[in-house]
Amino acid sequence: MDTFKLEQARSWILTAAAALEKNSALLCDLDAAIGDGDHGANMARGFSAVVKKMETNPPADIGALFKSVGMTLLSTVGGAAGPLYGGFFLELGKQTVGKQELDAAMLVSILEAGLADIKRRGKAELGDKTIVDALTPAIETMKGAGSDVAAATRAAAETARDAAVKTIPLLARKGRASYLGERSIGHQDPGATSTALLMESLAEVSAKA
Amino acid sequence: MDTFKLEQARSWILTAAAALEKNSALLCDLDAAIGDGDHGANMARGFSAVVKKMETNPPADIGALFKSVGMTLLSTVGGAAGPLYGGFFLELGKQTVGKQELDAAMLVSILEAGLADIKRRGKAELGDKTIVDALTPAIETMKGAGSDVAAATRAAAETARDAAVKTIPLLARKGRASYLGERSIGHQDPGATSTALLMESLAEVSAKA
Amino acid sequence: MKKLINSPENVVREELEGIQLAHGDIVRVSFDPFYVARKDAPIKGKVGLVSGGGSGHEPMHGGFVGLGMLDAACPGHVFTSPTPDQMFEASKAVNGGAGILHIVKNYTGDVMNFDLAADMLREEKIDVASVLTDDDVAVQDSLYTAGRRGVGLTVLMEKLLGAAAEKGMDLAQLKALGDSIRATGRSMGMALTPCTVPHAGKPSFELGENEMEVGIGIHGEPGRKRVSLASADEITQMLMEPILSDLPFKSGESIILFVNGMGGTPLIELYIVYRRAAQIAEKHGLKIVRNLVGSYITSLEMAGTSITVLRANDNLISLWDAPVKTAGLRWGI
Amino acid sequence: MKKLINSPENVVREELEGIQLAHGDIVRVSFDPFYVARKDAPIKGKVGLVSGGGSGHEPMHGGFVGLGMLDAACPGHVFTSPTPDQMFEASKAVNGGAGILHIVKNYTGDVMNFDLAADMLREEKIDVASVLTDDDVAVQDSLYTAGRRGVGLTVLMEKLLGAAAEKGMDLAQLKALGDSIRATGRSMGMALTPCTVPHAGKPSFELGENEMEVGIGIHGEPGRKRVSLASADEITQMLMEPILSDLPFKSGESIILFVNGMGGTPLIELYIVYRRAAQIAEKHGLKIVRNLVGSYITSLEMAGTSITVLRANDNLISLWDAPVKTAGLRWGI
Ligand SMILES: Nc1ncnc2c1ncn2[C@@H]1O[C@H](COP(=O)(O)OP(=O)(O)O)[C@@H](O)[C@H]1O
Ligand SMILES: Nc1ncnc2c1ncn2[C@@H]1O[C@H](COP(=O)(O)OP(=O)(O)O)[C@@H](O)[C@H]1O
Ligand SMILES: [Mg+2]
Ligand SMILES: [Mg+2]
Ligand SMILES: [Mg+2]
Ligand SMILES: [Mg+2]
Repeated sequence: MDTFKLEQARSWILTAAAALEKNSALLCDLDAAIGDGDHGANMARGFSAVVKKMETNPPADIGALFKSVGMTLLSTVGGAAGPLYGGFFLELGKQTVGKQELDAAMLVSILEAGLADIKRRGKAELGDKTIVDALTPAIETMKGAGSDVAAATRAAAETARDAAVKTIPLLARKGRASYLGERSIGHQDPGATSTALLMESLAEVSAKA
Repeated sequence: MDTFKLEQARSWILTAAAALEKNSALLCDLDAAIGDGDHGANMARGFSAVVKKMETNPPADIGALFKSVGMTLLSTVGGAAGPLYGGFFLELGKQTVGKQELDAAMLVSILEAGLADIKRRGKAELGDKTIVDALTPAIETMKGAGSDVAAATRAAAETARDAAVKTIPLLARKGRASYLGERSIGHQDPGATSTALLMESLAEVSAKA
Repeated sequence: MKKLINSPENVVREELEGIQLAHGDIVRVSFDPFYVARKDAPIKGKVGLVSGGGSGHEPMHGGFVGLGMLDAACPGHVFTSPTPDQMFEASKAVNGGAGILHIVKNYTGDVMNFDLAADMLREEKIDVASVLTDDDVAVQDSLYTAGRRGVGLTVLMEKLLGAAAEKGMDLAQLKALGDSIRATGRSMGMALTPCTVPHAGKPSFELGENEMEVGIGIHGEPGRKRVSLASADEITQMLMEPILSDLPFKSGESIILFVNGMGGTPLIELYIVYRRAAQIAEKHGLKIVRNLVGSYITSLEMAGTSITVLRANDNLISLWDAPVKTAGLRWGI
Repeated sequence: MKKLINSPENVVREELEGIQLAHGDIVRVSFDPFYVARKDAPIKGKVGLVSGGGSGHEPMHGGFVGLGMLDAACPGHVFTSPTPDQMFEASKAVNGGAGILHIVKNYTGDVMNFDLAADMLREEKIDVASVLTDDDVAVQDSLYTAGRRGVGLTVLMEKLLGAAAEKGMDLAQLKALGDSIRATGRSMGMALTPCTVPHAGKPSFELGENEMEVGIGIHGEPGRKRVSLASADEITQMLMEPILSDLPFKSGESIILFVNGMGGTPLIELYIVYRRAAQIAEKHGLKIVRNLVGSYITSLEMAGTSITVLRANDNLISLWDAPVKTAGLRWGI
C-alpha cells in the first residue's frame, strides 16, 4: 500500500475507538497502579464521542477528520490525556488540511508534528514514562521502514508495543505517576499503552487496504 | 448461712465487678445483636468505678455500701443500664440504712424493692425481654427457698441464669431491642444476662460464708 | 479497626480537647464531668437549651452549641447515653434564671438519665422542661413499647428551638413549640455498611457486599430489614414513602427537607439522594421551603443516609433563617 | 461497590441536579457544558474567580461557589480534570468585565486544560490570569517533574481570594495575593482505606487491615509510602513534621490550621487529629489564629485525613473572617 486514504483514516479512528473500549479496564488498572485509575475510561469516553460525531458529521477530508477528532477529544477526555491526544490530533489536522490521502513519508511527518505538540504541551522528554516514550520510537521505526504504509505502520506498531512495555522500569517524571517517586518503578505507563493501541489500530487498517 | 453480712455485701460487689469485667465482651456481643453493643462496656466501666470508690472510701454499713454503689453506677454507666441498676442499688441502700447484716427474708424483700424501682423507672413488664425477666423469677425462687442464705441465693442464681436464656424467644418491647421488632426474637437479652451474673456473684459470696 | 484514634478509652476526652482547641471562641469544655457549654453562658433571662447523648454522632450535639442553638451538650461514651451528673452540671452552668429545656432523643437510657437530672435540678429550684424527639418511622410505635427513636429531627429541633430561645421565648412556649415540631417531623435511615464502636473493635453487624440495612438508627444497631443493594433512587423511595405516608404529609404543604449522611458517606452521594428526595416531595405536592444536606447526625463511620421531613410554616422558616454560630451549623453571623 | 448512586455514568450529572435543587438560592447549574455558577454572576466590575477539577472532592469546588468565594466551578468526571470548553463557558458566564482568575490545582491535566481555556478566553479579549496550588509536601519537587500536587491549600485559597475579589481587588493584585498564599501554605495527607471510583467499581488500591498510606493525594492514588497502622497522635506527627519543616514555619509565626477529612472519616476522629496538630503547632512556637476542621476536600469515601498549614497575617485573617455564603462554607451572612 502506497498511500493512506481518507477511508483508512476514518477506519483508524473507528478501530482505535473499539480497541480503547475493549482495553478500557486494562488502561484503568494500569493507571490505578501509578495514577488515578481513569485513563481507560477517559480514552473510551473520548473516542466514543468521536465515533458519534463522525457518524452524524462525516468529514470530507483527512484534515477535517483529524481536526474534528482533536476538538472532540479536547472536550470529552479531560485529565492529562485530553489536551495531549486532543492537541495531537488537532496538529495532525493542521498538517493535512484538504488532503484525501497521504504517502508514508507524509504520515511520518504529520506524526512527528503531533509528537512535537505533545512534547511542547506536556514538557515530557524521552524516558519520563509517558506517551512520548511510545510515540517517539514508533515514529523512528516508521521513518526507517520504507514507503509501504502497511509495512511501516506494522513495524511502528510493534515498536510502540515494545516501548510501552519498556516503560515498566522507568521512574516517572511527568504526570501523576511522578508523585509516586520510586514507587512508580515497576509499572507500565497507561498513556504509553494507549499510544501503542493507537499505533496497532493504524497498522491494522493500513494492512487491510 | 443465716445472715448476709456487710463483708459479704462488699464481696458481692467485688465478685460481680470481676464477673462483669470477664464477661464484658460477651455482654457487648449480645447487645450488638439486638441493641447498640455497649452493655458489657457500660457495666464493666461502672463496676470498676464502684470498686475504686470502695477502696478509697470503705462504707461502714450495708446501706451506705449500696447507696455508694448506686450513686457511682448512676454517674458512670450511662445508657439504660445506668439508671436501672443505679436506681436498683440506691433502693437497696434505702432499705438497709445502718444495717450490718440481713437475713434471707430481708434479702428477698430488699431485692423486691429494687425490682420495683426498676419496673417503675423502666415500665417494663415480665416478658418484655429485659432485666425484669431475670430478676423477677430469681426473687420468686429465693422466696420459696427457705432461710439459708447460701441455698436461697444459689437457687436464685440458677433461676436467673435459666431465665436469661429464656429471653431468647421473646419479642422485645422495651429498650433498644424493641426497635428491631420481630428481629429481636432469637437473641438473649444482655440486661437479663448481666442480672444473672449479679445473682451468680451473690450466690458465690454467700456460699463462702 | 481503622480509626484515627489513640485508644478507645480516650476517644471522647481527646475529641473534647480537640473541640476546645478548635472552637474556644464559641464554647468552653468541662472535663469533669464532660460537657460542652456556650462560652458566653449563662445568658441572663434566656432559657438554657441542653441536649446530649452518646458520642459518635458528631457534629451532634457538641457541634451545635453556640449562639442560636444549644447552650450546652453532654457527650456520653460512644453510643452510650450520658449520665445525670453531666446533665445536672451542664444545666446549672448555663442556667440564666429562665429555666432549662432538655432536648432528649427518645431512647430508654437518654430519657431515664435526663429524668434523673431534671429531678436533681428541681431539687435546686431550677425550672426544667423537656422535649422529646421520636421521629424514626422505621420503628413501630405502640403503647407497650419504648416508642420510636429520636434521629434526624433532633438537628432541626435544636436549630429551631435555639433560635426561639435566642429570641426570648419562655420555657413553656419553647416546650410547646418543641412538642409541635416533634409532632410534625418524620425520619428514616439506611446503612450500606456497619460501623465499629472503638471499644468493641469490630463492626456492629455484618453486611454482605450486596446487602443493605433499611430502617437503621444512629447507634450501629441493625435496622428493621436487610435487603438487596439498590440504586440511590430506589433507596430514596424506600425512605421517603414511609416518611410521607406516616404523618401523613399532604399535598400543598411546605416542608424542610434534610438529607443526612451517616458519617462515612461522601457529599457527592448525598446530593444524588437529595435530588431524588426533592423530586419525590415535589411529585407529592410538597413545597420545599428550606433544606439541609450533609452529615450532621452520624453513626461513626457508617456509610448510609437518613432523610428527615418537617412540616414548615412562616414561623419555623424565620426561626430556621435566624443567625446561628456553632461549629457544625453557621449562618447569618 | 456500595454507593448511593444510580449508575457510574450519571454520578456527576445527578449530583449537579441535586446541587441545583438544594442550593438554587446561591448557584445556578449549567448542564451543557457542566459548571456551577453564582446565581448573581456576572458581577459588574468584580474579577470572576473560576476553579474546577475532577469530581469526587465535594464540597470542593461546586460547594464553594457563592458570595465571598468562587464565581464558578467546573466539575470533571470523577477524579478527571474538566475540559477547556467547560472552563471557557463558565468563565464567560461569570465575566463581569474585570477579568477572570483561574484557581488551578497543579496536576498536568488541570494545568493543560485551564491553559487551553485561557487561550480561548484571550481570543475573546477577556483578561485571564491563573493561580496554582501545589502545596503537597509528600511530593518531591524538582525542575524535571510535574511538581507538587495541589491539595488542601486550595480550599483556603478559594476562601481568601474570594473575599479579596469581593472587596474589589483587581486581577493583578489577586494573582499576586494568590501567589503569596501559594508560597506560604503546605499540606500533607494520609489514608486508612482506599476509595472506589464509580466506573472502576473496585478500590483504587488494596490496603491490609494493619496498613495505611502516607503522603496520599486526593485522587485515590497510592501515597509515597505504605506503613503500619499507627495512633492518631503518631499519624498527626507524621503529617505535621514534614509540613512544618518544609517551608519552614518558624517559631513566633501565626498560622491558619486546617484539618481535613477525606470523605469517609467522621468528625469525631478529625477532632482527635486537630487536638494533636494544635499541640504540635504550639510546641513549635506557632500561633493558631484561625482554623478549619471538617471534610472540605475529599477523595470520595476514602477514610483518612490531611493537614494544611498556612502562614497568616492580619490581611489574611480579615479576608478569612469576611462573609462567605456557599453550600460548603458559610459565615458572616
Ligand atoms: N506531561 C506529559 N507528557 C506526556 N504524557 C503525559 C504527561 N503527563 C501525563 N501523561 C500521560 O498521560 C497518562 C495519564 O492520562 P490520564 O489518566 O487520562 O490523565 P490524568 O493523569 O489526568 O488522570 C499518563 O500515563 C502519561 O502517559
Ligand atoms: N425499660 C427497661 N426496663 C428494664 N430493663 C431495660 C429497659 N430498657 C432496657 N433494659 C435493659 O437494658 C439493657 C441494655 O442496657 P445498655 O446496653 O447498657 O443500655 P442502652 O440500651 O442504652 O445501650 C437491655 O438488654 C435490657 O435488659
Ligand atoms: Mg488518570
Ligand atoms: Mg446498649
Ligand atoms: Mg447504649
Ligand atoms: Mg484523572
